[in-house]
Amino acid sequence: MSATPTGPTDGPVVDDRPVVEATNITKRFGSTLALSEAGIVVRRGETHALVGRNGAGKSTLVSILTGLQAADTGTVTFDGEPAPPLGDRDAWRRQVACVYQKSTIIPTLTVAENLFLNRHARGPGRLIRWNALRNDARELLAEWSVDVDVRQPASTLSVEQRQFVEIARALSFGARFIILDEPTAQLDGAGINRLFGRIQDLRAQGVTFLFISHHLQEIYEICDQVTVFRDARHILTAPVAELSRPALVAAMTGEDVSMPEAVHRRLSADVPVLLSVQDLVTASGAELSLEAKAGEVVGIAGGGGSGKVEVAEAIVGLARPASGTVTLDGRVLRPGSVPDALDAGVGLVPQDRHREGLVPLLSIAENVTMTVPHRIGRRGLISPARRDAVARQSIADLAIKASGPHVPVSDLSGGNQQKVVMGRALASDPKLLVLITPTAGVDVRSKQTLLGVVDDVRRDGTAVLVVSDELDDLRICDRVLVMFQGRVVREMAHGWSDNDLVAAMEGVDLHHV
Amino acid sequence: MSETLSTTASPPASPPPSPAPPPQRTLAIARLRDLALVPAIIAVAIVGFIVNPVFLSSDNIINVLQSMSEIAIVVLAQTIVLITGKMDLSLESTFGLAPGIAAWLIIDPALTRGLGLDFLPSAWAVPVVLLVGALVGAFNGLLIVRFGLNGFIVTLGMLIVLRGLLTGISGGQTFFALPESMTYLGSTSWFGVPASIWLSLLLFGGGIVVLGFTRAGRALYAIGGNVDAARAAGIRTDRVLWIALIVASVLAALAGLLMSGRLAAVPAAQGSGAIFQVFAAAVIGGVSLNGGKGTVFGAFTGVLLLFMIINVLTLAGVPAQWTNFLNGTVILVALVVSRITGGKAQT
Amino acid sequence: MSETLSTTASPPASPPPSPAPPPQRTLAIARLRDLALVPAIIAVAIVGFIVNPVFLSSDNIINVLQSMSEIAIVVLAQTIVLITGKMDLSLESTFGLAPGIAAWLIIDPALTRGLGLDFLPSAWAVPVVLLVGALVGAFNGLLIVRFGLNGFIVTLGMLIVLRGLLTGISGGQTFFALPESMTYLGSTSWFGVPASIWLSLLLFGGGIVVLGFTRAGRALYAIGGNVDAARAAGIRTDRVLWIALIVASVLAALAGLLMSGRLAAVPAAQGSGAIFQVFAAAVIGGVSLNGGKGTVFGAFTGVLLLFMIINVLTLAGVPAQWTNFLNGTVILVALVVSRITGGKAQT
Amino acid sequence: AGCNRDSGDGTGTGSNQLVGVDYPRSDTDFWNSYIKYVPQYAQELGVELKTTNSQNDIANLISNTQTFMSQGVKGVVMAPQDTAAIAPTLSQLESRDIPVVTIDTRPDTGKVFMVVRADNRAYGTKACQFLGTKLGGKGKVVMLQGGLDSINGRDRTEAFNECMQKEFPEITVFGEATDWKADVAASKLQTRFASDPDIKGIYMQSSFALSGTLQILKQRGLQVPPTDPKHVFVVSNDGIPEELKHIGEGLIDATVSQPADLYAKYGLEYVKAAIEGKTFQPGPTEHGSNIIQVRDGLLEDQLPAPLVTLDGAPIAGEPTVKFDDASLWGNNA
Ligand SMILES: Nc1ncnc2c1ncn2[C@@H]1O[C@H](COP(=O)(O)OP(=O)(O)OP(=O)(O)O)[C@@H](O)[C@H]1O
Ligand SMILES: Nc1ncnc2c1ncn2[C@@H]1O[C@H](COP(=O)(O)OP(=O)(O)OP(=O)(O)O)[C@@H](O)[C@H]1O
Ligand SMILES: [Mg+2]
Ligand SMILES: [Mg+2]
Repeated sequence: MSATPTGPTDGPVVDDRPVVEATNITKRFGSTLALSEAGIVVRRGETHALVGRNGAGKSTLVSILTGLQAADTGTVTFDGEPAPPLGDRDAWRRQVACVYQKSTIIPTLTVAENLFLNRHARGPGRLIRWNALRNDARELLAEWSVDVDVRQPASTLSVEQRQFVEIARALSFGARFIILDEPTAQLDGAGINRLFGRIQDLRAQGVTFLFISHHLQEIYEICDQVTVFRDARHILTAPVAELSRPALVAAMTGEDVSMPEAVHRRLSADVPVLLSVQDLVTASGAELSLEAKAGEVVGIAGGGGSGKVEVAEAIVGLARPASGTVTLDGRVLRPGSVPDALDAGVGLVPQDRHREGLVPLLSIAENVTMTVPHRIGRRGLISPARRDAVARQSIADLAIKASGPHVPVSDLSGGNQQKVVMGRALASDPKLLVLITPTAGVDVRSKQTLLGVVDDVRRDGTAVLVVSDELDDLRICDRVLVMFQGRVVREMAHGWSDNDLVAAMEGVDLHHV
Repeated sequence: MSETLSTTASPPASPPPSPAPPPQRTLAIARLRDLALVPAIIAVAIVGFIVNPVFLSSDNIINVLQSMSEIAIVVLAQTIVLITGKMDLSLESTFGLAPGIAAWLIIDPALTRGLGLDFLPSAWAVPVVLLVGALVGAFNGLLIVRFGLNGFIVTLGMLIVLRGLLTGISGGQTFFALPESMTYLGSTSWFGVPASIWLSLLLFGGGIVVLGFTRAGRALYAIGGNVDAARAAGIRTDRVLWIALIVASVLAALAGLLMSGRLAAVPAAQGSGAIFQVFAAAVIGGVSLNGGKGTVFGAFTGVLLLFMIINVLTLAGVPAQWTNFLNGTVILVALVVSRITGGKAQT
Repeated sequence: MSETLSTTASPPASPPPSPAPPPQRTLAIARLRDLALVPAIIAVAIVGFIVNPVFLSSDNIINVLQSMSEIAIVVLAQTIVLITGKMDLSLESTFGLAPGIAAWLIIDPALTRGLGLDFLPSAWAVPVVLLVGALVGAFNGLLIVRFGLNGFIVTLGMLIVLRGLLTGISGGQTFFALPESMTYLGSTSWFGVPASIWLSLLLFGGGIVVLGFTRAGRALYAIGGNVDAARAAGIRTDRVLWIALIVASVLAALAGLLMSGRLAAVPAAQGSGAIFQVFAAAVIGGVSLNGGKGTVFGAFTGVLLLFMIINVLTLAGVPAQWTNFLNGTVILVALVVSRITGGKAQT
Repeated sequence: AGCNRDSGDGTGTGSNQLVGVDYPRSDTDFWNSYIKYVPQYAQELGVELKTTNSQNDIANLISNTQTFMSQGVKGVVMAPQDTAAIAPTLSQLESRDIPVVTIDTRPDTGKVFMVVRADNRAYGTKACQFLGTKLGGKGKVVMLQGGLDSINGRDRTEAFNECMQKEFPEITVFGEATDWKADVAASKLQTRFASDPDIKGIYMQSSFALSGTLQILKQRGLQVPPTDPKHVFVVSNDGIPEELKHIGEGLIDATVSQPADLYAKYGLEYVKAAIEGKTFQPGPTEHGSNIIQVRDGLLEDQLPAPLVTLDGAPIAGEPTVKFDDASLWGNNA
């Protein structure tokens, strides 16, 4: 994601009374300890960052601070007053507005109604005035330059538009305290800039923010204070300015991780071409041709709506392309057939792990081995012992935090779930690994592990496609194809500058102006 | 969520390559979906008229409306529950049990070979009917909302239990010699049209307003669409669900009262098997079994279509042994057709 | 990734930071959930013995097993469908229709007051039964998998249509004078125990192996748990769903054949209303209506518990008019109890 | 062939006379009356009872019979609603030497000690005679049938139709299947009235449709005395007290009284006799009925099921019973 420099502004006056104070919060989910004696103090007017690795308990704290869940023990106070009872949702909403990590859009309702859910404009007889409501909705979205018909169902929105509807709604309450749980994970660079602009405006008016993100540069960009959680505990709270980036990462991970710039290994010229995509055209018209050699890592970058995900899905058979061929190691893949792609040696990390990556009720072992039934049994019969062995291997290789292969995936934290998806892709020893936004919502440390794995498999001669708009993901690539509106507009060799790539993704060619 | 190229939010610099359908059209279609069954209803009316001109006589139209009025109210009740994403199979048993309990408490055993308790004066009939409905709904709510049990299986169990309760108190017999207070609504006419028709139209009108134009009604849709989101938006989801279940049971009880009034009796099997028709009508009318989708008006067109077809089949004198087959086929065909015209799966 | 089986130890580099519960316990709990009903079954056995010592006589045990054998097979069929996240209400009609059609095609009208066509030799009986099952399943698959219609409503429609079809071809009468080929399986005994008991146990055993230890079986769970993920993992979801629906219908048809063999007849109402029991048994046995959860063994304990309770109620001589009420109550109580002991909602 | 012999000679074996009675269903007025009478007569006859209820499901009946056998009953009384599917059970009981008496229905195959039933075909014929006579042999009548899967219902339908065709060919019959559901019957009747307002007669095959029919007649202003040309003649079937009362009030015109009490009484008497080793021959009985041999080894005691009318005047030469006659079970309930 982009880091367009808006620069931290001179923060407004911070007074001493905490807007919210949570102390000694403990929360268990079954056997999982999500929060252990953790706490946070957010002072009026500040923009407070909350960081921590996946599963550190951030979102759990958010749900406690917004009254969605009760803590097992511990207290929450707003302006020194005890928090309202859980049932009194209106009282909670007067205290705090929130953009949750999980979507709270109701897909079957119109965009307008989603924006004014449970606070519809009403007229005589307390009946809803739909016209007024739609007008309000139009105005609200215009402020965010989201150009959609507010009368269409929210299910028709793109991921990014949905995120803006969520943000617009949360910010329109007029609340003085707003929590944003990973609001930028679904936005592209331009979107993030719009959001940060608004945050700056509101904090100038004295609005307090609690901001959660895995993108540390964003923390440095807009936050005053930072609180770090690790393993369900509060680790430290400090002014952002006083905490160096390595120190922050160390606090999050509990170890002194230096983040070495991956040493880039040149590809030797005589390696054979492994993947060849010719004149691929997707159902909605995005086009791509490319060749990748064994051991080569090719990035496909692009903003929202650039078509990068579509072409990737067409390559692996998740979507049927309109035309074009994909050849892997001399074998032409059957269009639109995942089984054929798998058989040919494709490994896939799909875009949305919740939707396509995981079967939450099944165990890690079953999820990891789902694509490789032949490896764990014979003639259709499965050997549980072999399956568990494969799974243990994945757990070890990817450092998945779980007590064993039998843990249901639904019990894992987001980052660990993403690692399971990666494990599933790798289980077949693929010749081609296609990673679509592989590190979305993943913490720094896990990101490192995941990208490290990519480096390992390329060494074994696997070609890798990284489809992403995250600069960190793309940095490991030998070259990056930048897509814009369905076409490849630039190809950049390893060693590109961030600004160039961001500009290309946004359709601006800095070199040709 | 795949990133489509058609999103309108891409930078204004250049228009997206593949144009999205114009918003007006999308909207018009959404509105039209409510009227999706109107052509089918007109077609059936024409076929009916050809089969037997009596079909469009005012006598027969009133007959169709009256015979559908009670089930229509149950369809309204089921629609409310379905929109919240639950289902209530036990409505068919409540439909019989509520008037059954009222009759049991009120009628005089001397007149009816020992059936009944003569325990309450007859003025209590209507309150008792509604109260039984409310209690059943509350109990369903207890198991579904509080204990978190699956609605399908809970109400399936309740369907059996409530029917068994009615068989138990009546000994399987039919309650008759009902007091005037129980038969009035189901048998009287206002302005030449049976009161039960007025009542069902009134309830549907109310349903349209409440579900379309009040916050409480919209809360039902929100809950059915995404219960966590609804909770986050400040909707007391548990309470709303509970109320929806109670209202639905009360409506079913009221419908049962109308039916008992029309028959001047409460058979132990009153409503037995009706839930199939109720679901079929609601779903044909566009109500989603997954919650959050469908309108009261659509449900009304569904039940109207179904009863018109049954009436045409009766008038056509279809051989008795094939009526059920034809009924079922008609339901299936209606489903497939509404799938094709609606352009989207009826889910 | 290496394929060695010996890598059970995680690399020493990065042990998981926070101690998780010991794996043995999690596993043990998961296994125990399968046995959740065993204490209840033992309790009912003891109560039954106290009510009437006959309960534990081998005669009565065989009676219970035999009377549950056919429904148990339908429960197995429903379990397969439920695990994929669909449901098939029409199984109860297939249960009657499949042997009905075979009888219709085979039996001699001269022997049976004009019922039947005498169209096929009697050796075709079993193939025809299974074929009808397969066709019904394939048609359900067409509407659900291909047309994307909602499974609940499609199979509800099919329930009515198939029952109507049986009523249509039989004129509502019972097919009798069945050929030996149709009655053999349902009426013979092997080693002193009715063949239908052996068969149902065999099928359950097969179900346990297939669903627990084969690719195809695990694919059902993956589809029920998350169909998109299953597709992305290379599982041919449509095909598997289709096969599951067909297998379920074939099992129901086979169960119907056993029942007809036991009755030496096919009543037009065979299986009518049985689907309630089938769902209750599966859900009590821990199968989730939302798909992806539940085991064949659990389903078996569910149906066993249900039939044991019914047998105890019969032995206890419960007054006729209250049997249904008690049956329903037992189902509800079993649900609530399995919710409490299971610690998690039966969803 | 006497069957109402004193039960005196059976007292010594009283505790040995364990009889299993399976009730076919408990959701109809008629069968509930039967259920009420059975224990009453059992006590009178000194037999010990085990009862079950098969709820109109043949599979239940079979497993209930198994239960009887494990409980060691000496004789079984049942009313198999499915006359074909009961055969294997009967042969099983026969192999254990347990005598069976069936009530209301006659098994298609297999041996039973005695069938106690009224002639359902006679019901249909009687209703047809009554309506045909009263309508003067022309006009339109509606027949509210029961469920198609019911043999008794079918017998009534067939007999009614045959009789109408043969004896009153100018009468048009609209047969409506109702699944024994009162609401279905009501709306089908209403539809018929809408299409043919000149309907002059209604035959309902069971009292289940009674109240609904009367409501419709009232709504249409057709509840007028028989002397009025607008009168619609209504014949019901069952003989429950409500029907008798309505006949007295002139709301309906006739019903067929099914002998619920006699079913219970003679069912138990015959099974007791069988346990005691008695046998019966075809011929008239002491209680005014006829035992006939239906086929080899199958005797049937055909109990009288009189047509009940307001005045008790004969119809088509057949005697009828006045509605307040003390011999009707509905007047003693
Ligand atoms: N409803 C729940 N049921 C069971 N466990 C839960 C639930 N919600 C959270 N957890 C567990 O609690 C822990 C903390 O989760 P939480 O969502 O708060 O993490 P997070 O810090 O927000 O992580 P991420 O950065 O991935 O969003 C995780 O181990 C998670 O698996
Ligand atoms: N739902 C009902 N309400 C009232 N009376 C009924 C009902 N069903 C049946 N009867 C009456 O009970 C009497 C005997 O019942 P029975 O159950 O034997 O009828 P049937 O014709 O055998 O139907 P089935 O075979 O479906 O049980 C019949 O004369 C019928 O009039
Ligand atoms: Mg989180
Ligand atoms: Mg009968």
